[in-house]
Amino acid sequence: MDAATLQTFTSPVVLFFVLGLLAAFARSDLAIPEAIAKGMSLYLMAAIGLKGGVAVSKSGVDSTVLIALALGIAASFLMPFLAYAVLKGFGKLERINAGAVAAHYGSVSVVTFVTAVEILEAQGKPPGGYMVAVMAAMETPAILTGLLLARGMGSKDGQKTGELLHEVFFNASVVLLLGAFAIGIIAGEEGFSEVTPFFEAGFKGVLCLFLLDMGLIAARRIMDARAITFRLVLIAIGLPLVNGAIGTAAAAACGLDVGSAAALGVLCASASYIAVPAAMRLALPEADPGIYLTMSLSITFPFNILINIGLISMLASALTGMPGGEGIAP
Amino acid sequence: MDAATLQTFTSPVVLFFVLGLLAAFARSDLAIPEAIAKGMSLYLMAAIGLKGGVAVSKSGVDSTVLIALALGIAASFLMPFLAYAVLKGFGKLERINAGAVAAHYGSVSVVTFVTAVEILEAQGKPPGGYMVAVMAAMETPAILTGLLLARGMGSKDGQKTGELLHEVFFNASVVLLLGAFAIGIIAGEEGFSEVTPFFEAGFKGVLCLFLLDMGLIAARRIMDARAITFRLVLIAIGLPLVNGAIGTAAAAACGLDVGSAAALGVLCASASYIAVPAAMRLALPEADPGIYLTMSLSITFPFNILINIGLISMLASALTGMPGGEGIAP
Amino acid sequence: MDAATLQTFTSPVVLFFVLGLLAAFARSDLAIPEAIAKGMSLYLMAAIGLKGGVAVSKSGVDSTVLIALALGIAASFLMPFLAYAVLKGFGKLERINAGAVAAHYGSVSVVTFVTAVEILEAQGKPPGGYMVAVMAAMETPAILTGLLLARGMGSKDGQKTGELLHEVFFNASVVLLLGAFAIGIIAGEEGFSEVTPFFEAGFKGVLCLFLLDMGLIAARRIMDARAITFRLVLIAIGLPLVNGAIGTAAAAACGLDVGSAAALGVLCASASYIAVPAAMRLALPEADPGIYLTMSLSITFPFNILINIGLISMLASALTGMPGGEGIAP
Amino acid sequence: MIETVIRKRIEILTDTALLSRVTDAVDEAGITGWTVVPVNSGKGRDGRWREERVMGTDKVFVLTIAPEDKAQVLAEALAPVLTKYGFILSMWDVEVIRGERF
Amino acid sequence: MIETVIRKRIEILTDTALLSRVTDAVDEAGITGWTVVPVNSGKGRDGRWREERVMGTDKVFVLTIAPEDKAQVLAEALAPVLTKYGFILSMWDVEVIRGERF
Amino acid sequence: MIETVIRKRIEILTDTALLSRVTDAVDEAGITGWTVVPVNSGKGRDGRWREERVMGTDKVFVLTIAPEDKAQVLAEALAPVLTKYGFILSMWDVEVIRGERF
Ligand SMILES: Nc1ncnc2c1ncn2[C@@H]1O[C@H](COP(=O)(O)O)[C@@H](O)[C@H]1O
Ligand SMILES: Nc1ncnc2c1ncn2[C@@H]1O[C@H](COP(=O)(O)O)[C@@H](O)[C@H]1O
Ligand SMILES: Nc1ncnc2c1ncn2[C@@H]1O[C@H](COP(=O)(O)O)[C@@H](O)[C@H]1O
Ligand code: NA
Ligand code: NA
Ligand code: NA
Repeated sequence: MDAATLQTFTSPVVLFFVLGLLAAFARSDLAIPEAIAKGMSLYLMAAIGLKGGVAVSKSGVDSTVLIALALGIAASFLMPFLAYAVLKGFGKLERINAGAVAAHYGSVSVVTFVTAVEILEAQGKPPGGYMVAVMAAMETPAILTGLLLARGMGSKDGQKTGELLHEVFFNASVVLLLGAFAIGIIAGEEGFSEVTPFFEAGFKGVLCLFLLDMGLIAARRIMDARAITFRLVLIAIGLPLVNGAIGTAAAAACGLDVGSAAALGVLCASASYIAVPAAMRLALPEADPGIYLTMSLSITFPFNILINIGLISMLASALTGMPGGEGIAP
Repeated sequence: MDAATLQTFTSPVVLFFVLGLLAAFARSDLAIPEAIAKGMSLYLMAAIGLKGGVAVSKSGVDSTVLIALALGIAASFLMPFLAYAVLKGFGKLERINAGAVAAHYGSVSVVTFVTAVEILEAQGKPPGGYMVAVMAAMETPAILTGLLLARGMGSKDGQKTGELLHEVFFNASVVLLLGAFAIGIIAGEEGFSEVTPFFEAGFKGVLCLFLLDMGLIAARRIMDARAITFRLVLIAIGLPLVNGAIGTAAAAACGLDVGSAAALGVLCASASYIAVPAAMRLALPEADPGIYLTMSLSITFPFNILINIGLISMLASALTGMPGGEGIAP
Repeated sequence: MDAATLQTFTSPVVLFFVLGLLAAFARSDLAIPEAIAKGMSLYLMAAIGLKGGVAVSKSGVDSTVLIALALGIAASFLMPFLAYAVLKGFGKLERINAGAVAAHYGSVSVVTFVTAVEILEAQGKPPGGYMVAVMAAMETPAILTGLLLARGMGSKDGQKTGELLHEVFFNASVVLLLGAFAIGIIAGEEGFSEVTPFFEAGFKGVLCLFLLDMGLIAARRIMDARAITFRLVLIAIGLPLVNGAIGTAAAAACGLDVGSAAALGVLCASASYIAVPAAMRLALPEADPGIYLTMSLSITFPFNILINIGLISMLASALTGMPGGEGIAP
Repeated sequence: MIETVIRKRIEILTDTALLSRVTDAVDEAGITGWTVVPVNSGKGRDGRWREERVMGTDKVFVLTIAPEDKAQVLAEALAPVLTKYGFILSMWDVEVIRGERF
Repeated sequence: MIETVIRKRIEILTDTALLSRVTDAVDEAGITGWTVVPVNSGKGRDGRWREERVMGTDKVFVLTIAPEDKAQVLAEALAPVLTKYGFILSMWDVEVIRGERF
Repeated sequence: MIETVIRKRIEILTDTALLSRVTDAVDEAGITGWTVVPVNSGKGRDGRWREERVMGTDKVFVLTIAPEDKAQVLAEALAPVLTKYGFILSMWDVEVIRGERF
């Protein structure tokens, strides 16, 4: 374990996540009220959106931004194919469940991204502000691919498809992320400065408590899990490793800076556990939430937070040749 | 649109309100949990009360304060008469509904006031701290006038009147506003400094999220509205214009400074959507919430936030001959 | 009333508590949503735990820490015996209720401790960071003594005892306090600095709103109280006086500094109203919550906040010969 | 087999602001207790409501279990208020254990 | 004595995300209104769920009171969805005051 | 017309802290599932309670639908605890669709 990974484990943000895991495994009754958890998640999305927008209002939009967007959207569309093949072949899932799980791994986890940004910034490798827009853009394409894989081309139910597309494009997190992003661009640094104490100073502390809750939820779910086989556990660890490496490499090859390349890698590695499960309940009610939620939330999410973000950060430094922080320093 | 109005539209506070409106119109499922919204509104009232009290503890109480209080109370008592006449005549509402709506327009909206203070301060025209007490004093008189108009003098139900008066004078927002105001006076600047990071630094950020929620609620209500005629829409825009202008002019004539005159104008222009609806459900259950809530919350409130505060600010500058900020600067 | 006591009454933290009491007595409908109150209490525990842990990471663990821990644990085990004797003799409670109430007075109130820390710090007598661990250690021993007194040695129900012990040692507040304490030690000052704006700057403000809520709840409960006799009221005031004095004296005799001695006194004086009531519902369902909650929450808690913390602070200064702040200054 | 008795379970939908009127009526009917359950949203003749907390016009359910005669007293007492405020009252027979306490 | 009439009280447990499907069905059955009550957690064939807000898969109860025939229409309309999404529908007779409004 | 079967709907008011005792009893009775609904406040022989979260003594409703025989088993299993902790259990007949799953 090198310095960067160690540093991860002394960050309060990660430590609170570990506390949540431990408390749940010890069957403590510690719990964050639902409304508070929802409030914190809205806060985090508004804050990260604003921050990204302000950054873009300063840096402007250049070709790198467009490349990163294109990369992210392509990844979200394409990653489910790989996931689907593995889930059906090695994972022995049938079509419907394989498609549903694949959609999760193509999409992204906002909290994983936010945690990665904190860790990358602490390592001196801040990602570009536009990565927030990339994240928002990556939320939905995977849902379409996943549905296609699960149901085949012949989906006839037009009314429901319209409902689903609406749900997918106007779901709360996309609207809030992109809305706050736009506000950040319009308000700019000066306008943003008014709300800095709230949205910037409080950010890490809120993230601590939110990750405490995520730790509790992830651990409780896995203790109740029934439908998870050992093969699925392996996939839930293997996919983020592979997707993360591919995403980071592609981003580095396209000339993104070290922080942004790592962030794109993390986005590829992360699996959705908010937007996509909701969409799947609507569109694929036959799929088993016990499989897709447990894999994305209870295995992939902790694995990314505790280990994979550190690995991706190192990979990005190696590939871009820009050490940035202590990532590969002696 | 001059600089001041434009500036309004680059303020994150207003932009979040617009985001809420747009998200609801796009039928997004974005929503702030009820408990969080209530918590934010308690926070805003405690903070504005404290701030006002601290300001008064510094400036002391002089005749201006008493004049402003008298003006506000008089306005709250009298404004419902004008509103009632217009609602019955032009608006074609019958007695009960006209009285209920009139009570709303005589009373005040805390959030409109708070937003106005933010905007006025950004324009270099901060209102006096005592305006918080004026606001609290204006909450209730209009309720009495409105009931009188709706029911006539012959209200016989003594027990219920007692209950109503208690409800009206000890309702949560009056108690919290005046309580925090008193605490601000007792604690003074020194005592307040301990809690400044929480109550002052976080204020604008919380206001952003609260207005996001208000935008969502206002837009959703109007999309469901059924009892609203075009004439009522006109009244819901015309009353704040007229009341605002009268209030500002009266305040300026009485010698209030530019910021306080504008604040009094905004208080007159604003319509209650918290204290008064609750009182009306108790006292006038026959009145239709679909009318009074939609008018005050979905039409007058956005109109005030987006347009009228800017107009009143300019009027105050013109009338007091004190430009203050960029209001009327070239 | 000397300067220190007076200062207590101009602190916003205490004033908000008084506001809550007054609002409830005036039968105002002011109320903090349950989820917000729970969220604030989690925040306060995480913050105080972190702060204590960071302090210990700086100061290290020496014999004083161990002495304070031993003192606290001994006090928690032993204090219920005195309380039980008084409650049965003077208070005329029967065995079950006397044991249940005794457990409350042996255990501690986190919010009383937190408020005391704020007041002591403002008086220039900050307690040692390790006192947080002492507090956590004092939560549970009293429960065991209380049960012993209530049920005698012959408790046969092994399964339920196991369940109870688990509940008692892994209850939310113990886990969060000690968990955050550990995170504070691991993260150290540097790691903590990232989250300072959230956990430190906001602390007093959150405490204000939390005490507002506690005031509302304490006053409402006493207005509904039925099972409380005048003798029980006397005990609910006498016990914190005696326990507080004993605790402070013992701590001073053992060489703790003035702030820590006062803090230990406050811990002894305080009565639990979170962890212990929950445990009593499980283990002694026959005991009457109307007695133990009303005594600890509605009498002892306000008495400690408003009067006893000030007294204990003065006693600690006198006994340690270290004035610290204005405690005994002219 | 355990012994059960038949009681009425009464359910009243009321504005939160008017809750105390309903619970006072329950107390006055001599019923031993009541329980309040939160409500999220709804739709009636007056259209939809939701998130009314801002307006203080949100609603709750009051549930109470009572013997037939007391249930009747309560229904009579509330009938005028029901019509005026648009509350809803429904009741049905349930089996309860420990019937002596209701 | 106050007059009561018999109506059906129908209770449907549904995913929050699918709430509008259920309430639309209530509206289409010509029923005058409905009320939504929050749900904390539960257990079924698919195991436990709780704190699902993060996943948007939490549930609510939809309650509605209707005359027998409309209740039947609603049950028929919802039956296919019930099986597909694992909803639960139960109904029973209740006495209501102001029967004309249901 | 759609086919319905008769089941028992059982409703238990319990302390949140003791919820697992009740749900364990439901599981042991062989019932397929249960649902937990929040409760705001209440009044009983021990007086009013509300906002008890600070004290961890707040309450919830546990709802479950089961065939008559299993309902009886559950009621028997819970009867002693009911008296001890002051819980409330009531049950009544309901019609359900998809009767085979209960
Ligand atoms: N007759 C009743 N109907 C409905 N709920 C009741 C009734 N009696 C008691 N309760 C509820 O049960 C709780 C405990 O009652 P008790 O054990 O009588 O104090 C009360 O706080 C109420 O929430
Ligand atoms: N048929 C019904 N079934 C259940 N709840 C209803 C029904 N009709 C009305 N409600 C509820 O009662 C409230 C007031 O109804 P109304 O007085 O018709 O506007 C509505 O908002 C619903 O929450
Ligand atoms: N017998 C039952 N009684 C009450 N609620 C149930 C029952 N079975 C299932 N549920 C609820 O319905 C949800 C879905 O059930 P299932 O489709 O069996 O997973 C569960 O999570 C419970 O909340
Ligand atoms: Na991904
Ligand atoms: Na007004
Ligand atoms: Na104690």
